[in-house]
Amino acid sequence: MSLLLETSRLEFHRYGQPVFRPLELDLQSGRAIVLTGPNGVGKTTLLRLLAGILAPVRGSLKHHGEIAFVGHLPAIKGDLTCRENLAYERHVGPPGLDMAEALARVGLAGLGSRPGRALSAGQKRRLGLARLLVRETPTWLLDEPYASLDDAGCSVVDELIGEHLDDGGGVVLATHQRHPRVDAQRLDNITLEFAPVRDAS
Amino acid sequence: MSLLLETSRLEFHRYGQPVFRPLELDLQSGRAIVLTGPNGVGKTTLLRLLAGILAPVRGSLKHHGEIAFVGHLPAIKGDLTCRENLAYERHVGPPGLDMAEALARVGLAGLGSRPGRALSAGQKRRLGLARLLVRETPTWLLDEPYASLDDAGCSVVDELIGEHLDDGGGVVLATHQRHPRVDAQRLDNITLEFAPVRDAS
Amino acid sequence: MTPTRKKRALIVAALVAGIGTATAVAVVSMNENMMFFISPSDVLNEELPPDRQFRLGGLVVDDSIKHADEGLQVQFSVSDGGHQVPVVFNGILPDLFREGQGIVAHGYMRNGRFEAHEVLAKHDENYMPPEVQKALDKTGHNSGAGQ
Amino acid sequence: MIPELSHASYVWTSYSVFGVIVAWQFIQPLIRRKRLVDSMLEAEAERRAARRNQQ
Amino acid sequence: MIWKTLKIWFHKLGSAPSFYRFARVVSPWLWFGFAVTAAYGLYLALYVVPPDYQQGDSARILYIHVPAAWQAMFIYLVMTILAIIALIWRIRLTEILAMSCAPIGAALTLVCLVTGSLWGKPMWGTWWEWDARLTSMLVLLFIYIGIMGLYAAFDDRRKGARIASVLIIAGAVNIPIIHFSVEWWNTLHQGATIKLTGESSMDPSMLPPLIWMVISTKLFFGAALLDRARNELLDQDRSKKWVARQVLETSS
Amino acid sequence: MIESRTHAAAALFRRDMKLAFRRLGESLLPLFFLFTVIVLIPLGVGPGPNLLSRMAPGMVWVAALLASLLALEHLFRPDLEDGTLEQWFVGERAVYARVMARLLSHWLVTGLPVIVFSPLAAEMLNLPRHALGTLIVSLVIGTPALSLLGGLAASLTLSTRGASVLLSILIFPLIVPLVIFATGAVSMAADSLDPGAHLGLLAAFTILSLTLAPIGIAAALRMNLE
Amino acid sequence: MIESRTHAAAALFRRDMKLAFRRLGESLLPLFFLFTVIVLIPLGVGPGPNLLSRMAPGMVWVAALLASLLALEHLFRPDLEDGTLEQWFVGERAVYARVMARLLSHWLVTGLPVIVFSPLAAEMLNLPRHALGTLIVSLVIGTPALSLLGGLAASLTLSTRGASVLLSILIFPLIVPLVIFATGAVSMAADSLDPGAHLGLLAAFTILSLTLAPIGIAAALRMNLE
Ligand code: HEM
Ligand SMILES: Nc1ncnc2c1ncn2[C@@H]1O[C@H](COP(=O)(O)OP(=O)(O)OP(=O)(O)O)[C@@H](O)[C@H]1O
Ligand SMILES: Nc1ncnc2c1ncn2[C@@H]1O[C@H](COP(=O)(O)OP(=O)(O)OP(=O)(O)O)[C@@H](O)[C@H]1O
Ligand SMILES: [Mg+2]
Ligand SMILES: [Mg+2]
Repeated sequence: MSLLLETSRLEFHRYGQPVFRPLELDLQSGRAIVLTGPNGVGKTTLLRLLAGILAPVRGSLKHHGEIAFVGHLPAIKGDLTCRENLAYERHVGPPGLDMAEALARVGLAGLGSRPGRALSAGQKRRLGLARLLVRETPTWLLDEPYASLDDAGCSVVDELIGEHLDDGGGVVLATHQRHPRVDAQRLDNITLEFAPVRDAS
Repeated sequence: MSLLLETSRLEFHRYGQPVFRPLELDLQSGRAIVLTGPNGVGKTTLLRLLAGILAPVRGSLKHHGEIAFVGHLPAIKGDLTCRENLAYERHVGPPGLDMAEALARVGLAGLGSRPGRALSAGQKRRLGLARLLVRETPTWLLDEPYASLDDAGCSVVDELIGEHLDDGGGVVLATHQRHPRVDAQRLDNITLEFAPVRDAS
Repeated sequence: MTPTRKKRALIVAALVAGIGTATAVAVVSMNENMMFFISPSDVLNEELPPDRQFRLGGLVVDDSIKHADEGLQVQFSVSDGGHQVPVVFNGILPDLFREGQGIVAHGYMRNGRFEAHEVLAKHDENYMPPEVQKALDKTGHNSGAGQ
Repeated sequence: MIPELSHASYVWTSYSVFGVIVAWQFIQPLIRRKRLVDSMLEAEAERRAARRNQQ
Repeated sequence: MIWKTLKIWFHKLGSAPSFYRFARVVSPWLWFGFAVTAAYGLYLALYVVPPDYQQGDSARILYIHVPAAWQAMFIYLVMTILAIIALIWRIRLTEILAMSCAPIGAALTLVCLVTGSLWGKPMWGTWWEWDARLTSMLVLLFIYIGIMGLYAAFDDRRKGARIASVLIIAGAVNIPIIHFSVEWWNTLHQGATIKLTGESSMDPSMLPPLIWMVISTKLFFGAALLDRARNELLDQDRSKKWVARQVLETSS
Repeated sequence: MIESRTHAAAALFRRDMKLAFRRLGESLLPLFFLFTVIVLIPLGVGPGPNLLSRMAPGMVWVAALLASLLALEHLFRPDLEDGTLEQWFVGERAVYARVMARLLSHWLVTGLPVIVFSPLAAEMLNLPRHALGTLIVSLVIGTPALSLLGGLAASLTLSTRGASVLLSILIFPLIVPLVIFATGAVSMAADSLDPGAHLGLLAAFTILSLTLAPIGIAAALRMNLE
Repeated sequence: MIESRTHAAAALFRRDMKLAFRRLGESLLPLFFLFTVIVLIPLGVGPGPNLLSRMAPGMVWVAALLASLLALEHLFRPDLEDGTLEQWFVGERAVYARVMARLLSHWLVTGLPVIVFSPLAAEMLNLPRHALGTLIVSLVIGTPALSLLGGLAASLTLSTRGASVLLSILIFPLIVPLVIFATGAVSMAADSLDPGAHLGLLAAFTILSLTLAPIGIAAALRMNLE
C-alpha cells in the first residue's frame, strides 16, 4: 500500500478565519475517506485544497500521482456534445476507457451526441463521473457524487468506487446522507467541524 | 379543500417525441405530490410545465393562485448578497416572512451580507428555500429540495413542507432517495415512466 | 372578461396603438419629402460650405452637354426648372444619361461649379417600344425623359 | 438563332443567374432526399442484419 | 367556427403520410408546368417583344427581375401566414412548410438583387446604391438567411421552427417597406410600372412575357416548396413506421 | 394585478442597476471604447476640421451601436444560466414588464452614456455646433431602438447550439436602416438642411420596434427555455 | 511531464476552437463590426478618397481593438461559471500552457481575422498601397499585445473585489498608447515616412506584455477561484 496524498496541519482561511480545524489526512491506495459535516463546514473547500485548486494558508500537502476532481459544478460545456466533452478530458492525461464504454458505464449510452446543455440534472452528474473513467488517475476527489442520482445511479457510483479501490486507487469523497456501499473495512470517516471563531488578541 | 392546480392529459414533446406518458394531476390544498422516477424521465420537465415555464404540447393546465418554483438552478445572483437576492424576490409577489426571519428559518442566520457566489452548495439550496418564505404562495413546486442538504437541512425542508400543508398550501416535489417525512396521509406518489416511442399513423 | 382575455385585449390594443402611431408618424414625415438629393435652387439659395460633399439632383439641360476634346471629361448643366448649376465630371456616364434626363451627381461645389465624382441616371417607369414613343411624340404626348 | 442585343452581356448574365439558381433549387432537394433515403436504407440494413444474427 | 373547420381540414391533409403522398404526386406536375410556362415566357421575352425606347434591350432583364422580386415578396407573405398558424396551433405541417419557404425566397431575392445590380450598372451607372428599395431588399435577403440559420441552429427541429417563426413575423414589417419605398422616398429605383388600380405604364405589347413569367415563378415556388417540405418530413420522421413503408418499399 | 406587475418589473430594474454597478468594469467598457475612438480618429486624420466634422455623426453612431452590441451578450444569457430567467415565466406573471425593465437598464448602461458624452465627442470631432441638437435628438430617439432590436436578436439566439453567426446576421437587417436614417439626419443638419423627415422616420422606426420587439422577445425567451 | 503539459494545452486549444465555431456568431461579431464600419463610414463621410485614406489606419485598428475587447468577456468567465476553470488548477498541471493556449485562441478569433481582412479594408478605405505592408506588420506585432493585456484585464475583472476592478480600469488606458503607436506607424508609412521607430516601440510593448501578462493572468485566475 502506498501513500497517494499526505497532509499535515492543513488550514485554510476565509475572511481571516480558519474554515475548519487544522487537519491531518493521509490517503492510502485502496482506501476511501468519507468526509461528512454540516452544510458550509468546509468539505468542498477541503477537497479543492486537496486538489490543488486552493493553496493552503498553513500546513503542507503532498501529491503522489495524478488527481481527478469532480465538484459541484459539472465542468461540462453546454455547447459541446457529451462525446466532445469527454474527448477533451481524455487528452488531458493518460487515457483510460474509450468514450463509448465510459458513457455506457454511467448509463448514458445513446446520448453521446446530445449537447451538454440538454441533459437532465442526473445525466449531467453521470457525465461528470464518466470524466473519471476516460482518464487513468490514482486519486479521485468526489464532491457529493450521489447528489441528484437515482438508485441505479447511486449503485453505479458505488461500483465505480469499489473497482477503483480494487485497482489500487484512492478516493476522498464528501457526502451527506448516502455513504458508499463498499467493503466497510476500506472506508475511513472524517467528520469536519466548524473551527472555533478565533479572536485577534 | 380547494384545487390549486389541475391538469388533464398533459403532454410535452422533445425532438418530436413525448417525454412522459400523458398525465392527469390535480393538486388539492393541504396535500403534497411526490414525483419519482429514474434520471432523465422528465420530472424537471413536468415541474417546469406545471410552473408555466414550458407550454404544454397537448392537454391543459390550470393554475388557481400564485406559484413558486425552486429548480435545479438556484436562481441566485452571485454578485448580490443573500439579503439582496431575497429582497428582489420579496418584491415580486405578496410578501411573506421578513428577510432576517426567512434566513434564520433555513439556517443562514448571519450570512445575510455574504455574496451569493461565496455560499457553499448546501447554503445555496437553503437560500433557494428561503425564497419560498419571503413570499406568500399557495403552490410550491420543488425540484429535488433535499439535494446537497445535510440532515438538519433535510429536516428543515420537511418542516417547511409540513407547515405549508397545514396552512392550506400544496406542494409538488421531485426527489430521488429521500421522501418528505410528513403525515403520510397527505402524500400522493406519482412515478413517472418513459413514454413509449410513438409512430404517426 | 377573464384575465387572459383581458390580457390579450390589452396586448392587441397596444399593438394597434403602436403600429398606428408609427404609421402616422412615418406618413407625416414622408410628406416632408425625404431628400435623396439637393436641387439646384437649394444649392444657390443656401450657400453650402465649399468642402461639403452632397448629392445634386435635377434634369440635364438641353444642349448643355460638352465633351472635352480628349479624355472622358464632360460638362453639362443641371436644372430643376428654376435655377441651373454647371457640373463637371470625369468618368463613364450611365447609358441613360442624355439631355432632359433626371440625374443625381455626388461631389463638391467649387468655384461656382459642381465637381462630380459620380453621376447616376434616374429613369421613369414607362416601358414602350421605340415606334410607340415616336407615335406619341408625333401626337405631342411626350411621356419620356426624367421627372 | 441567338438574338443580337444591346447590353447583351448584362442580359445574358441575368438570365443565366436565374437559370442556375432555379436549377439549384431543383437539384438540391433531390440530393438531400437521396442522402436521407440512403442513410435510412443503411439503418434498415443494419437492423435486418441484427435480426438475422439473432435467429 | 371557420377556424375550427380549417383546423380540421389541416389535420386531415396534415397527417404526415398523406401529405407526403400528395407532395410526391403533385410536385412533378408543378415542375413540368414551370418548365413550359418559363420556356414560353422567356421565348417571348427574348425574341418577340420589342426593345424599350430608352433602355434598349437591357429592359429584357425586367422579365427576370420583376417576377423574381414579386415572388420573393409573395413567398414572404405566405411564410408569414404559415408561421402565424404554426405558432398558434402548433401544426407541424405548417411549421415545415414555413421553414421550407425560406430558402426558396432567399434564392429569388438573390436573383432579384443580382439582376437588379446587373441592370443598374448600365442604366444608372452604378451596381449598388444605398437607396431605400435596394437596402430594404438586401435586408430581406438577410432576414431569409437569418430564418434559415435560426432554424438550423436547433437540434430540436420543432423548437427551431417556432423560434424562427417569431423572426418571420417580426420581419414581415419589411415587406410593405420594400413595396412602398419608391413612393415614400425619392429613390434611384423607378416607381411602379404595373399598377393594380389604374393604367399601367407599360405598353401592352410588352406585357405577355411578364405575365407568363409571373405564372411560372408561382409554379416554381409550389414545386420547390413541396419538394423541400417532403424532405423535411422524411428527416423528422426518419425512425417512424410510415417512412419505412412509404420510402423503403418504393425505393428498394 | 397591474400593480404587482409593475412591482416585479421595478424590482428587476433595481436589481439590474445594482448588478451593473457591481460589475462597473464591464459596464464602463463601451464608454472606454467611445473615448478611444474619439481620441484616435482625430489623431489619425489630422486636425482638418472639415474632414472630421463629416465623420462625426457616423463615428458617434458607430460608438452607440458598439456600446449596444457589446452588452447584448449579457442581456439574457447570465439569467438563463443561473436560473433567474426561468423564474420570469413561473405563473407567467409580468413577462412583458420585466422584458421592458431589462431593456431599459440595457439602454441606461449603453445608450445613455453615449448620449451624455456625445456633446464632448461632437466638439472633439468638430461637428458644426448647430448640428449638435440633431445629433442628440437622433441618439435619444434611436438608441432605444438599438436596445429593442438588439434584444430581439439576442433573445432569438439565446440557446442556439452553434451557428449563431445568427446574432450578427439577425442584427444587421434590423439595425442598418436605423443607422442610415440617424446619420442621414445629422448629416443633413450639418448641411443646414431640415432633418425633420429623417428624424420622423427614425421615430416611427423606434415606435414600431417598441410595439413589436417586446412581444417577440418574450416569445423567443420562452421558447429558448424549452 | 512537459509533454503532458503540452497535451493538456493542445486539448484545451482544440476545444476552444471547436467552441468558437459553435458560437460562431459571437466570434464573428468583431468581423461583422469591421464590415459595418467599413460600409457605414463611407456612407456617413461620403466617398472622398483623401479623407477616407487618412482614416483608414485608425479604422482598421479600432476594429482590431473592438474585436479584442468584444471577446474578452468570454475569455474566462464561462469557464469560471461552469467549473472548467477550476479544473485547470487540479494538480496544478499546465496552467501557463493553458493560459497561453487560451490567449492564442482568443487572438485567432479576434486578431487574425482583422489581419486577414485588413487588405480589403485598406482597399475600401483607400489607404495608399505602399502603406498596406506597414498596416499588416503593425497588426501582426500589435494584436497579440491586445490579447495579452486584454486577458490580464479580463482575469482581473472576474472578481468583483474593488481592487481588481480598479486594476482592470487601469489596464485599459495602457492599451491606448499601443493603438496610438500602431496607427502612428501606418500614418507615417502612408506619408512615405519611415515607420521603423514606431514599430520598434510597438514590438517592445508586445514583448513586455508577453513576459508579464501570462504570470499576472495565472495569478489573478487562481485568486478568483478562492
Ligand atoms: C440591385 C438593384 C435592384 C433591386 C434590389 C431591385 C428590387 C426591386 C423590387 C423588390 C421590386 C418589386 C417591388 C414591388 O413590386 O413592390 C422591383 C421592381 C422593379 N424593378 Fe427593380 N431593383 C433593382 C434594380 C432595378 C433596375 C436597375 C431597374 C431598371 C432600370 C429596375 C426596374 C424594376 C421594374 C421595372 C420593376 C417593376 C416595378 C413595378 O411595376 O412594380 N430595378 N425591383
Ligand atoms: N433543454 C433540453 N433540450 C433537450 N432535451 C432536454 C433538455 N432538458 C432535458 N432534456 C431531456 O429530456 C429528458 C427529461 O429531462 P428532465 O430534466 O425532465 O429529467 P429529470 O426526470 O428531471 O431527471 P433528473 O432526475 O436527472 O433530474 C431527458 O432525457 C433529458 O436529456
Ligand atoms: N468563494 C467563497 N468565498 C468566500 N467564502 C466561501 C466561498 N465558498 C464557500 N465559502 C464559505 O466557506 C464555508 C465552507 O464552504 P464549503 O463550500 O467548503 O462548504 P461545504 O462543507 O462543502 O458545504 P455543503 O455541504 O453545503 O456543500 C462556507 O461557510 C461558505 O459560505
Ligand atoms: Mg460542498
Ligand atoms: Mg431533474
